[in-house]
Amino acid sequence: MKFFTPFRKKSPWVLHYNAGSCNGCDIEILAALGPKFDLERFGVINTGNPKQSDIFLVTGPVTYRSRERLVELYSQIPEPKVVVAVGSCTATGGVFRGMYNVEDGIDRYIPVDVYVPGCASSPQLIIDALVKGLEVLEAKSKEIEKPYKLFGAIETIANKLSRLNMATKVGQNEKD
Amino acid sequence: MDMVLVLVLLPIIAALLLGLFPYQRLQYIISGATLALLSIVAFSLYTSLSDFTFHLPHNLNILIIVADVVLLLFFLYQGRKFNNIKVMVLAVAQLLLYGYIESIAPVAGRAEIVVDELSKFMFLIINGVGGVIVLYAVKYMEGESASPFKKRLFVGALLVFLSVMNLIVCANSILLFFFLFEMTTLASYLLIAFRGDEISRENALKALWMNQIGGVVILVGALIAIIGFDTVMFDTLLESSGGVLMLSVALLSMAALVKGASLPFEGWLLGAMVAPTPVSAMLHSATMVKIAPYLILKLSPVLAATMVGGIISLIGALVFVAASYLALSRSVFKEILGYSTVALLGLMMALAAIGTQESIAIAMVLMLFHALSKALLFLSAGVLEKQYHCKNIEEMKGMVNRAPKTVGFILFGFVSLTLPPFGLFMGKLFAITSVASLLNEHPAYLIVLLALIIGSALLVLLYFKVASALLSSASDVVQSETMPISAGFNIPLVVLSFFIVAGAVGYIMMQQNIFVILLAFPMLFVFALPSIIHSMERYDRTLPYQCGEKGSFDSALVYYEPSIKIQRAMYWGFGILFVAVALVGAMS
Amino acid sequence: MKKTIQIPLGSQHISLLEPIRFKFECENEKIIGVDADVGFVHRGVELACTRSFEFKQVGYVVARVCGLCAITHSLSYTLAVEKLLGYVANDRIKYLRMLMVELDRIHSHMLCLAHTAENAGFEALFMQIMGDRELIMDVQEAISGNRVQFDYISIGGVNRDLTPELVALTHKNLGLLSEKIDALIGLFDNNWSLSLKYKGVGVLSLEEAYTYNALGPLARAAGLATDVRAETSDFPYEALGYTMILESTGDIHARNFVRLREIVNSIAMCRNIIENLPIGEIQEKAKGKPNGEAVVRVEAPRGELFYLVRGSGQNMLDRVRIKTPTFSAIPAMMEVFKGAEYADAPAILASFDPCMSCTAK
Amino acid sequence: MLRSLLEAFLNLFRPIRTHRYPAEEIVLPSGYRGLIEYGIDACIFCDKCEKVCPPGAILFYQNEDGTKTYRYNPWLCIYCGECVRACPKPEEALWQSETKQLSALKEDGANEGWFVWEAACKQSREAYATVKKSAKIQNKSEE
Amino acid sequence: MKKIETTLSTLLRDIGAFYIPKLWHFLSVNGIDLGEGKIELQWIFSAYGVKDEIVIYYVLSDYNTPVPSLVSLIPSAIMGEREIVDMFGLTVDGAESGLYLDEDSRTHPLRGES
Amino acid sequence: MIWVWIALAPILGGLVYGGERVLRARMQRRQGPPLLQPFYDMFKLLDKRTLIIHAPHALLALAHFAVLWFSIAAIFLGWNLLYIIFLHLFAQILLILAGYSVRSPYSHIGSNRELLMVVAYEPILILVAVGFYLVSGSFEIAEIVKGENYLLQIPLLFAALLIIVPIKVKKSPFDVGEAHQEIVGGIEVEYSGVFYEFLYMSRFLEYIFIYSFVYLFGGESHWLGAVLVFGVFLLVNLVDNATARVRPAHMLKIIYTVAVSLAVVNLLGILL
Repeated sequence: MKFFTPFRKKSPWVLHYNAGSCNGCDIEILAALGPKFDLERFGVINTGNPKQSDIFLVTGPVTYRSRERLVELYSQIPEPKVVVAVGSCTATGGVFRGMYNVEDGIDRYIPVDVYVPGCASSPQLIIDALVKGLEVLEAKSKEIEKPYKLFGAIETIANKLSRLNMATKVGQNEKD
Repeated sequence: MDMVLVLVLLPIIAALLLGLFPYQRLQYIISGATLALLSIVAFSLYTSLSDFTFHLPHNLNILIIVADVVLLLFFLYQGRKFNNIKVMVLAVAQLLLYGYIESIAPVAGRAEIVVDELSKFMFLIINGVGGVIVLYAVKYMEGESASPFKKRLFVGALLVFLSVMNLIVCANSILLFFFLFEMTTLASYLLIAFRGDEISRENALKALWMNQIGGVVILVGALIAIIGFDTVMFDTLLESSGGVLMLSVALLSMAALVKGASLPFEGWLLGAMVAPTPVSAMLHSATMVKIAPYLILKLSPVLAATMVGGIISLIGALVFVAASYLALSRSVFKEILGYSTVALLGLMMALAAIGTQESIAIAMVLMLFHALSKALLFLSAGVLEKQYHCKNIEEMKGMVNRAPKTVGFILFGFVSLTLPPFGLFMGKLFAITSVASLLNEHPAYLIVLLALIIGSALLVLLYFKVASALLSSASDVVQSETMPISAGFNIPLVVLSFFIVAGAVGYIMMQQNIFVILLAFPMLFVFALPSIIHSMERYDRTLPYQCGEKGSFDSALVYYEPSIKIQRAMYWGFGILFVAVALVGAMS
Repeated sequence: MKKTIQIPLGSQHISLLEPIRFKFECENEKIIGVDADVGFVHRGVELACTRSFEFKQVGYVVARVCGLCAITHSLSYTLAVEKLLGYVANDRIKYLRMLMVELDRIHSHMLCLAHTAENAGFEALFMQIMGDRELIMDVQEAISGNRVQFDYISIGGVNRDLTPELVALTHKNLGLLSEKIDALIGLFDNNWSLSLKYKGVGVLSLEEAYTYNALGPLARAAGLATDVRAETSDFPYEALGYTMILESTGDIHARNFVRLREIVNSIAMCRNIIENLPIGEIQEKAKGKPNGEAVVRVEAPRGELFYLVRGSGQNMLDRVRIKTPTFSAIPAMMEVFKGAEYADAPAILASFDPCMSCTAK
Repeated sequence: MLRSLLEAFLNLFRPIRTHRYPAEEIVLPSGYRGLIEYGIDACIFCDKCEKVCPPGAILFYQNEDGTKTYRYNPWLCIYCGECVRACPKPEEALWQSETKQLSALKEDGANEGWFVWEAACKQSREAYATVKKSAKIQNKSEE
Repeated sequence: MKKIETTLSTLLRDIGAFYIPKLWHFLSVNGIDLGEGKIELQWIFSAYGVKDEIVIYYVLSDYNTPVPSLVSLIPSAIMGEREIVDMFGLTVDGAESGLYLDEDSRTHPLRGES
Repeated sequence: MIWVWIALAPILGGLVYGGERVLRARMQRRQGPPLLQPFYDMFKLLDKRTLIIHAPHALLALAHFAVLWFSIAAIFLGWNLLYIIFLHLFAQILLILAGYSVRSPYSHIGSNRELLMVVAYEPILILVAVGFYLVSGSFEIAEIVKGENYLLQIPLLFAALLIIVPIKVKKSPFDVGEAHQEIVGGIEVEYSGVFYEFLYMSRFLEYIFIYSFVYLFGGESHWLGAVLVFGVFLLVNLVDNATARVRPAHMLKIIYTVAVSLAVVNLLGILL
């Protein structure tokens, strides 16, 4: 509905996942929630729960073990949603690019909307990215967005659209 | 008069018929017809207004005496056979007392049988609920591993038991009451031991000796009544005053405490849960234990506003809290139900002992609805046990997917025990109101009030803890296999549910209270359910949040185990209170 | 009949900054068994240091092992390589390096305190500490040019000098901070709800600390006197007023107090450093290629950080072995969880100040 | 406890600590390690910055005429400043500015585009090397 | 820093003779691949309260020889042992693989030229 | 008129909640969200695609909200206090069942804790009701608001009520049922979109519910009631910002020792 769309911008709830970062960006996200930068004035709540989140803040260059969780969490966020890759290594792999247990950026697995540079990314950059992400969020539709890899079929059982096992087991259905 | 005879004799005839004709179909017909007839008679009795009394023929009295002695000798024999000293000692004590009393008992004064309001009300409970349980028992016993004759004997015994119960609630003579009391003891002893294994026998003996304590105190009470007032009739006793009246009444109410399995005597009732489910339902929740509040109600004109009455209502209220609390640490479904029975019996006795007009009415309402709801729950538990082989609530997790109907009945049972607009909820609500209205005159009832409040909170916790186990399911997209449940199991449950709803509607109509009717409003929600569930189809289904991890995590229930120290203190406390009843009775 | 509840904590959980997966076996809410998976952040830094990067770059790579104690990582690596090169830094470089390490310790400890408070459900305290922490973040940003990853230390010296304005800023902010820390000490000691939540919870006894080789604040809270600053002679800590902080009870409260008092100590040391800063070059040429094997221990905020570097006279190193404090502390952590309440688990976890990206490298 | 209560109450009357960031710019300290900037006029194409960069955020595309094109990915850069320290002509050819980095949207190809560039640069060098080699061989054979 | 060479068979005895929990802090188990199937294993200890006192016991071994576990002596050694199981593919009794690497990811990254 | 108030109850509660978020931010020296933030959240939740676990789970949240609103209506209409408390209990039980009906660890623990909370505050609410009965002679709210001097006659009951207010509004030190850092919100963890909206709004109604109990202590003086509500609101938020979350066991212990004994002492004082 048209009437409700502007309110997406005013209440972005955030889910944070560390997919193998050095936790530099994570403490900066924490600092951004702190009193100096106070993300709550934009209506941000760190819900910690994918089902009630709009913005998925990911840090870290997806390690082999965390990719499945990443996709699982991504698929549990209801649309419309925005993925923000916080930090250089999240966006492109950064200094970890090419290491054996690392997947060079989260956009190998899930569609990323905003790439935030910085090692480590500072609270200001995170706020900038959020503001940018909110514009993306407002423009989005409620269609289902799928991850790229590790993705199982969306089944329909007895007329119910089922997202169970959207992230399939490791090794199956992996394209590359 | 004829109607009472029907109530007493019909079950016996039905039992005989069942014994004679070993056809399955016929059993259903007979038990169904008995149920229908009994409930109709009981209901018409209830609506007929006049009280009436009659004397037993003298020959019958002698027969009863003989039967009584034989019964006590049988107990003695059982004690000897299984080498149980408690049973033997108590049996001998009863024999001696009974012999002495019969030798000095006054020749009949008033009528031995008195049918008053209370008795009619009890008829309603006994025949309505008991009949359904008999119907259920026929189906239940099919799956039991016993000889066909023994099975028929079992159903027959239940029917005979019904007639005993019908008689006990209109017995006016203490000695007749004693005889029937011991008959129920015998019935529970035999039926608990039905399966014949080690645990059954042990629990049966436990039930026997505990109930015999009740017998002893009745006899002592009767002895005192004879010595003090030269009567063995309840009505004469209750009309008299002064002297040792209170002691006699106190002793009789102690018998009620024993029969009502209040702490520290709850052991026998919980042990009885090893018996086949119809036994548990019939004896230990729906009908037999109702003797306890019945007896207190009968005595309530004397008990009201006395020290003895106060202490009994104190015991009842404390039992209400303690049993609810103990139930929280259990995991066997029937045991939990047993504890909640103990708790609610405590509540009924507490209200009955308060003895105001209002509290008596509430106690009676509680009795009726508790019998219905508990029977429903027990029978459903039996279905789960028979069809799905799960006794433990841990095994019942997610049962709603496997046995939706039965779980539906259980949930309905819980709802009827806790939520508006059903009788038990109203009962508790009005109980609080009525106790609160007494506070200004008797501040000591504050303890009862507190116990009531805390106990009902704990009971709610208990029921919904169990309900939670049944309800927990991962997703409705994953279909699980359901097992068809035969009509033999379902019909009794439907009948009981109908009774509950009808009772609730009738009760609300009787109240004439706009608020009570409006309270039923949230229940209307249920009718909108199907269409709303249908509209749920369009939402996406997803899996629970588990921190991104795959696989499922065990989620068990929470247990609140009181420490051994607290439990021991509790038992000692209740033991002392139990003795205190007699002491207070002797003093006043 | 099974009466235990399995509760997952992680890999994504709101109380966690980093992915670690616990699976608690609980009776009611009492934890009776713990299963942990700590390998979510494994990126393969040890291999990359010897295959993909030259020894001069490795200093920046190992800093990205951990964002919180990045400075100690690059410091210990640099020290090890300098040992192999046979180079000894002058006093000014040593002092500047120590200053950054101590500032980093302050901010790391404050973050840990804030996080522990947050996980104990005390949001206001979290906000208070995070607000106070910005003082130290400003100093760090001004000195190094970045808030978290300082990239301050390089082989042969440090990358930036301390200008008089920076000295003034540091002085001012440290002064403000030390008042705030005093107030915090009072708050942590006297708040009734915090004492319910912290005192006697998550106890690591002295015996256990010895058995499980606990280190850092975890060990010092239990009364085990171990601190690399006192056990190595790479830096003149004693001259700058270092004292070892010891508590005895080993619970969350004691760990918080060790951290608070270490902050006080670190502030004093920082002041001493900027007051007594020697004069000298900040960057000297360290020539040659690393050859041989060197071992370095540095006290990171979480305890002892151990580096073993082996080179064979080439641009690429043969082996960089990183042993981080949390890696050693995990067996002790597992032990502490047993018998605690699940309600306390996030607070206990935060009070260990675990660093998973260190652990898994 | 009472102290905390009092503090919380007094906080109501104290000034708030929050910077209204997007509305009011926060002044970055001098020496903030921002974007790496490049001056093509001063560059001597020594490739030192490319070699020392830990993540490989600087690439030079080898043009066929022998010149090189500078490529820089701010979303890969870790802002360590090593390239600037390695540069023979710092402040002219390569310097670290104090401007804040900017976040990118999907269209900017922060990662996917860079994969293309990496491949292209590698290929261009190889192609150039073979061209040179063949030229050398040609030269030799001509001689 | 003191380096003491020992053998795998006498390792437990050697360390047991010298390790006292109250005096020595066990740092880590460390492996260094020397190429050609050879590996140097190190057990590193430091002394509490003494300056610069580090003792390294080291063993020259190969990939196939099972390594004795120190867990009976030092419970916290389990982490280091699990790490070398993962990173070098050695066998240590009582230590499972899977600390860092999944079964289907690349095996034993620190081993030789794998 | 009264029906308008009933219809507006969620909005009223939303304003209280929004005010509380601003107040909390100020107490932590932050700027905080705008006052209307709860409504922005509400509208946004309506705009989300909804994911559910299974139909009964979603439905129970709906039922919880409906019954809760009904109990609020009962308060405004001046019904019997005991009915209202039990209606509210019914609403809570629907919520607890909802939490149990999914096989999710956090939801289960949340439900367990919620049950403990119900067991903790329910007796106090009933005792407060009994206190009102003893003083005013009626359980009907319509009668109770005609009385006066409640604060003088049952001050300790007011104190007991004060202790349980943080439980109802889910504030430190008794926010164990929500406990975001431990169980990620407890029961609400599995809800999303429209159905989370109902739980989110039922929080607003809880504010109305518990603060109307506080308001009753004002008796016939509406000013006193308003002042009391504001005072309690401020105090609860101050305590929220000065305490950590205690364990569920501690909570039960505190309620059952301190609050119950306060209430009982007060009742005995009236009776004797």
